[in-house]
Amino acid sequence: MTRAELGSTRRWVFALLALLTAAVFSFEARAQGDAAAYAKALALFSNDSFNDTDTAISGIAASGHPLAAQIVGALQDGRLLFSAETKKVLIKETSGAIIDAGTGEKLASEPAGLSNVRLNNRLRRSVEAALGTLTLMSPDPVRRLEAANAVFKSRDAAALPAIEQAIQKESDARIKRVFSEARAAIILYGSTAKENEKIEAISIIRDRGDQEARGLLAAMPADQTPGVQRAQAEALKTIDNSLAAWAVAQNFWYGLSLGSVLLLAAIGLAITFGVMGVINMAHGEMVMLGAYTTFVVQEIIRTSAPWLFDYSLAIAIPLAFLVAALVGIAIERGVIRFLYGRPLETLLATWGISLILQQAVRTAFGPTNREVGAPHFMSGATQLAGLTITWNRLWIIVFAILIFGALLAALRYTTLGLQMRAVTQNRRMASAMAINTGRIDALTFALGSGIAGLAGVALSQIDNVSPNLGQGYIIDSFLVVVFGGVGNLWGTLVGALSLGIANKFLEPYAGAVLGKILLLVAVILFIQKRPRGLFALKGRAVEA
Amino acid sequence: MITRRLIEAADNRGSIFLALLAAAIVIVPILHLAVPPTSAFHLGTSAVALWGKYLCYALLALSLDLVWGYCGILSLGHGAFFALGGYAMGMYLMRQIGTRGVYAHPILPDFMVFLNWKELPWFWYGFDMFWFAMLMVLLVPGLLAFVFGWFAFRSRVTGVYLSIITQALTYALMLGFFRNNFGFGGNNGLTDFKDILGFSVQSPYTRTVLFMLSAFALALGYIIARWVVTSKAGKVLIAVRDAESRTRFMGYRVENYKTFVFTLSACMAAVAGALYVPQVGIINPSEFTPANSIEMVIWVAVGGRGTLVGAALGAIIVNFAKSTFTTGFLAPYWLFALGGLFVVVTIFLPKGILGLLPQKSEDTSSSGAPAAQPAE
Amino acid sequence: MSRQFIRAAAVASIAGLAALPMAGSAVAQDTIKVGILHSLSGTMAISETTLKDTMLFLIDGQNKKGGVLGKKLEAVVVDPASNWPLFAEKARELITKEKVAAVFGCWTSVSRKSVLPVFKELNNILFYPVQYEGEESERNVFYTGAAPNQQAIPAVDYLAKEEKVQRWVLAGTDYVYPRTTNKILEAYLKSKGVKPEDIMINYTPFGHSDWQTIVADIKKFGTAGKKTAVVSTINGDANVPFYKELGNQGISAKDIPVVAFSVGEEELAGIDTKPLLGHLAAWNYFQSIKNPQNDEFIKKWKDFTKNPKRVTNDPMEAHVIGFAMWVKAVEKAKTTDPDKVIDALPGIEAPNLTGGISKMLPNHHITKPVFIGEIKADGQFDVVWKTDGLVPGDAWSKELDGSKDLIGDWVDKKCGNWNTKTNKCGS
Amino acid sequence: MAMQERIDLGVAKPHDIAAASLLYLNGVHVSFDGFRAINNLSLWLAPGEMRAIIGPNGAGKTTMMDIITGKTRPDEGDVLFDNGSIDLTTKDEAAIASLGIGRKFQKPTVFEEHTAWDNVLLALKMKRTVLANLVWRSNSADSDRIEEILKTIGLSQYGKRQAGSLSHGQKQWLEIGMLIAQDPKLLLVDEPVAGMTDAETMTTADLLREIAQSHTVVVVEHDMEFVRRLGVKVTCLHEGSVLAEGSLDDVSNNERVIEVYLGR
Repeated sequence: MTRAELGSTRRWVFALLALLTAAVFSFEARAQGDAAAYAKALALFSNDSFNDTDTAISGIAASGHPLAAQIVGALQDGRLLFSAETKKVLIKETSGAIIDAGTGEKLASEPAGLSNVRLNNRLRRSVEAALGTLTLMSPDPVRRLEAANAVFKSRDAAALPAIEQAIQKESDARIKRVFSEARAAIILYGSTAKENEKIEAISIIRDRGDQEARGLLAAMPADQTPGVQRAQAEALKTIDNSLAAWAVAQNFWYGLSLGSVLLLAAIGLAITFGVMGVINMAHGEMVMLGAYTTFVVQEIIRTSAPWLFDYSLAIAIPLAFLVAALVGIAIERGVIRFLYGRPLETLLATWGISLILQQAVRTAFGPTNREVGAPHFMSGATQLAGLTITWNRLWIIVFAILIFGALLAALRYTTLGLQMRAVTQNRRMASAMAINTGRIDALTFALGSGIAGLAGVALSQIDNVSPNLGQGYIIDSFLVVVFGGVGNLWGTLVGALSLGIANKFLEPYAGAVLGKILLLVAVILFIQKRPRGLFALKGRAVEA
Repeated sequence: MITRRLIEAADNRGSIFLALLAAAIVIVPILHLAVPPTSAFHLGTSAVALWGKYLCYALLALSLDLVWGYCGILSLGHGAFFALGGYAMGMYLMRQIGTRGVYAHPILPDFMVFLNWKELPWFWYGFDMFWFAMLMVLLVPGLLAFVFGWFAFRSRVTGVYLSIITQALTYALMLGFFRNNFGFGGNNGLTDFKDILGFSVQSPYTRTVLFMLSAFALALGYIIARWVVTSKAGKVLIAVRDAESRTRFMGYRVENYKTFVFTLSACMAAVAGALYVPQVGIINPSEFTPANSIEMVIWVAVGGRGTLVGAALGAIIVNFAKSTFTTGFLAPYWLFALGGLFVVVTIFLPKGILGLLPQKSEDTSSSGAPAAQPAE
Repeated sequence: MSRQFIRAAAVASIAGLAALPMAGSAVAQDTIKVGILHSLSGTMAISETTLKDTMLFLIDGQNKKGGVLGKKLEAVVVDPASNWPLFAEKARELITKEKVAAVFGCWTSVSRKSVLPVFKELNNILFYPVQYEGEESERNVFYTGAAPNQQAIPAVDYLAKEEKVQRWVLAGTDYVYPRTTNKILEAYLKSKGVKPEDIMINYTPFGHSDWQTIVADIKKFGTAGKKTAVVSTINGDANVPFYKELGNQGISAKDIPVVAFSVGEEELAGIDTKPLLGHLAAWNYFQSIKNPQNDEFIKKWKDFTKNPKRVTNDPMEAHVIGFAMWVKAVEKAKTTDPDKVIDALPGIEAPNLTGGISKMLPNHHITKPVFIGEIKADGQFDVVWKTDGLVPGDAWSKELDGSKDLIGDWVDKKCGNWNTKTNKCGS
Repeated sequence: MAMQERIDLGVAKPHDIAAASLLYLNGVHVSFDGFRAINNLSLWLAPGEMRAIIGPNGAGKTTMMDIITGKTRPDEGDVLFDNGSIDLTTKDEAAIASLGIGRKFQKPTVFEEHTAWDNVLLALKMKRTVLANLVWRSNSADSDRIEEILKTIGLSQYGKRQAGSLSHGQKQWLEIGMLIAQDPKLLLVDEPVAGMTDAETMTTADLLREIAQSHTVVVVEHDMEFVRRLGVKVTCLHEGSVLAEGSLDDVSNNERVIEVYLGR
């Protein structure tokens, strides 16, 4: 070692020492400063200004204060309170206890004159980002996953050390992957990372492969090295290809789901119209009654037994069937039975009934929409590879298939089903065999109406519950039944699904309105070609 | 002798009907224009406009009765022909506005300027000429009915199936006309008309003339319909209604008869629509709603299906009731009444109001036979 | 035949003459009649029934204060049944048969367009309480709802400033109001430097219920890296399935906020608001706005309807303002004669329910404050932004080529479409 | 013997037979949802011939008529008319009727709301186009012809009665009258005497025999007495194909026919 070198080393040591001292000093200063900053940030909450609240959130998050996570969490849940007079900020715990956010002390009682710290969307995002950084190490895996996603979205460079630490510690592979995706996102949007780091980050994001990954890549800052740009372009192409393939599957799913809705709406009609030959224009109103039954059930549950809410639909299902079936019996016995063999008169009379039912519901429940909530298992969506499957749609498809199967089985294996088929095929003969045809007519109609009621339960989950609910489905239902072939349940199934899928594949090209028009025209033309639908009965019986 | 008597009875009814129309054509102008407004005998604008509208509806019902009552074709899409006729007239009236529109564009109607359209779509050409518009009033709905009927009747779509696809037709048209891109003013339709053939549509004289024209068109429509149904072709139509395949086995091309009567009926409906528009001052896609078309059927059923006069009467009665019922404390109950009417008429009055009228003694005495059931 | 014809004609004439006295004019009354022209049945009953109740409530309140010009007010309710030609017929009936002094009514643009010729011909007054597409200024109509510049443009400004939105989905039901509003917004956004590829416009039919594809498209559009928002002019019934689908596909207000112009307290009463939290609406009034007038109004309204859950909304407030203005104008003119009242109305001021004073402008629109509210869990709105003062309503949009030179001025120019370039009325 | 003839058919050139027949069916198949209603049916009729078709229920009698009149399309096989010159499978009902094939249905189908007179008028051989019927005016030639037909079927005094008010037998006769009015080359008569009294049955048989003098007639009937009275060649159908053919006595003594009718 030369002198010079020695000198320089000494200088280094001094420098290092100085640095250390400065660091220690600054650490202390920061601790003090932090406390001051924390108090200052906290006070901002009481200004009831969105901008101040935003500053406060980042201040609190950066403070490293032990209460920080709790404060931000409370803010997210609307449990952060402030007093406009004393400028004090308080946390209301989920247990109801009140904590002074400044001191962390528990208060004996809730002071008067408190109001919530208000949020808007921008602040909600800030809260989410802050909370993400703060809860990366949470023992709860669900919280960790949420945190990782929040960081992925916020791409907050300050979270990088925390997330790297979190990746080291994480044992759950799935969460770990999201962590590394979040890290990749931060790297890509930061300016400090090296080219190879960025290219690796791109490949991580590319493997995620969803719409958000694409968005993230597409919107990367422009000042990248050529290598990164190339990787970016390739990754985008890969994602686009896979997304396009999934889009077809997704479209198919949408079509299936629309088809199942059509099936639900039409299947009751397949009984009353298809099997009995009754043109029931009040069919849509049976659907509406089912939906209103669901509403009433939920209303009762809300007021008297809120814990039952998740079962409200299960409770509504038999009731809706019953209500619609009873109204159906009343209609059949009161009106339709006088009109057998005069289908067009039936059409008019049932149209009249539909007007009466609509206005009756409007008088009883008011003209406005009624709120029917979704039980939690029917809210939200799940990701199945590249497919987004919304739970309510999935349940509706399942429900439609179950009803279809049950109906098929009922017609085939029960005595009622047997008698029903006997009566519809040869009324006089059935009557001669001591089948009470009047009773069977009423029961058949009740079955068709009841199923419409069931459809109402399902439709209440995706559509308005209003007096006009049924009107929207009546024309579509008739078209489905006629298209599928009257008197054939399988025809109704195939008809509903194919119309649903065709509609969804037309929609991206022609738009929702034109797509629907094209489909209507296609069905009209199809009926010209095959007047008796897809699965037409042939032979002498048809003309009789 | 029964046939002749039946015809005579109908003739009797028909001549009363025509006489009433003739009387209306003479009296209404006098009461509206000549009698001073202060007089108790003065007929107000609102009454003239209202009755003009009723007469248009009556013509529409008549056209529906021609296909349903006499040929068994229950069209649930007749509103489409009515509305198309109305649109053709509306397009003429729009072109007549000229620079008096709010944007004062010499050619484009307001709603096009409003949506930044630069030039007139091709299908609006010619509608500034009255004769062309009138031609289109007949041609467009007539052609649509012809093409639709040609396909539907040739492939033997009958009964309920036909009703459902006619409904789908008007539904598709409704969706189309609701689209603003379609070039017919979208949901707002065509409105704010100024002149017809140089006369202000709001002047009492124009209103009177329109009323007289409506009455005249109804009378003419009745005469044509009556001529058709009493001809041998009319007998074929009834034969088709009652036993379609039998008629076919006798060598009649049923599809031609159906297409003919359907097209004729559509043209009549279109004329009704064309007269309706200047009197109510608006045409918009809600005229295409299937519910509207179904309501028309009940007018016919109320008055008496297969009687022509009854259909016209039914239209006037139901619409008069609607006007009355929708004012004042009865307003919330109008739909109950209308719905009830549907049920009651179909169950208890299969022959409509005309069926309630006492038959002449000579008719009842000689026809010992049980009345035939109305068939589909 | 001919004898029958003549006989029948004679009978008919007699019958016609006999029926005539019924058509005679109504006898003068010592009350002032006010027409209420709102659908009570059909598809629009869902929105309009409340406005009928509001008018009955207001007239009742005025009568308790002693009526107008010493006379009691009498409400005449008709049901145009969501049928547009019937609107015109009922308007005519109200004016000629019932001899009403003014009419409060209509919701949809088409109903207003349908009655317009009737009001012009018979020279009466219509107060129209609903936000609409603008592009109209008629002598006989007073527009107390928002014009696009009183709702749409402030909302977009808010999103751009407060939420830093750079990419826009303009989704609407396919009719004139959304079409025009979106045209105006598109022009406005482009003038603010938004690129065409950052604007997506989508139209759906009335009552559209299957939103899967469109919501997925919005999601796709919204994840391109730029902050995205949806400006919704989706009409009434289609909203519930739209919001449900948004919620289910996991689009929260944090990711892609939706600002709606036709969703108010009344509409939210029929929706499960949990998934809607944070989505926005732009109105000139919210029930949740705290001030003494509003509190008193809400309390009286609930008493009047005997329903403690009954909500209030923006078009109701428009009727409140319009009715107050009409009463003041009648008192100023000392008559209910429509011509005099029409001349008296511009310049009349009336307090609105949000603490300001609205003024009737010469173009027959009024000044209003604009509020942006976020949907809360209880179906009410939390006001997150408002304009500094009151915004005067523009009859003609400054953003559209066809109308940028037009103004409405019924005081000086006596013209609804005065062209400021040519200084002429109507061209 | 029936077997004999079928073999003959196999040997003879179908073309020649067709050329000599007014109606010629060869190897016709029809099935409904897998059920073979007509199974290799072959049958031919000489011009001027009257033929009775018998067979148990479900033998395919009515389906055969449906095929001839164009109501049902055969899955395969030839259906030729007028000496083999016209392929009926390519024509629809109205066209076939215009060619001169008239049909009376099993269930009497008259236009119930029309008078008996009008029923015959509608059937009367004249132009069937819309225009011609719109402008048609009643004339003495047509009236005379209608009167004549009404007289033939014994309904002269019922001309102004609504067809719906006629008795069952009268409706059957009216329908036969309508057939006569059409003046077809070939008449297909499906169970003309079902539900008739014995006296009416015999009258009907005489009526048909009279018609057969100037027309080719195919009669489907269950009533053996009636068939005997007609005294014409009989074809027995079973399961969609010809079981036996010949005089009534031959056919009714045929073992297989007995087997089919009586069962085993």
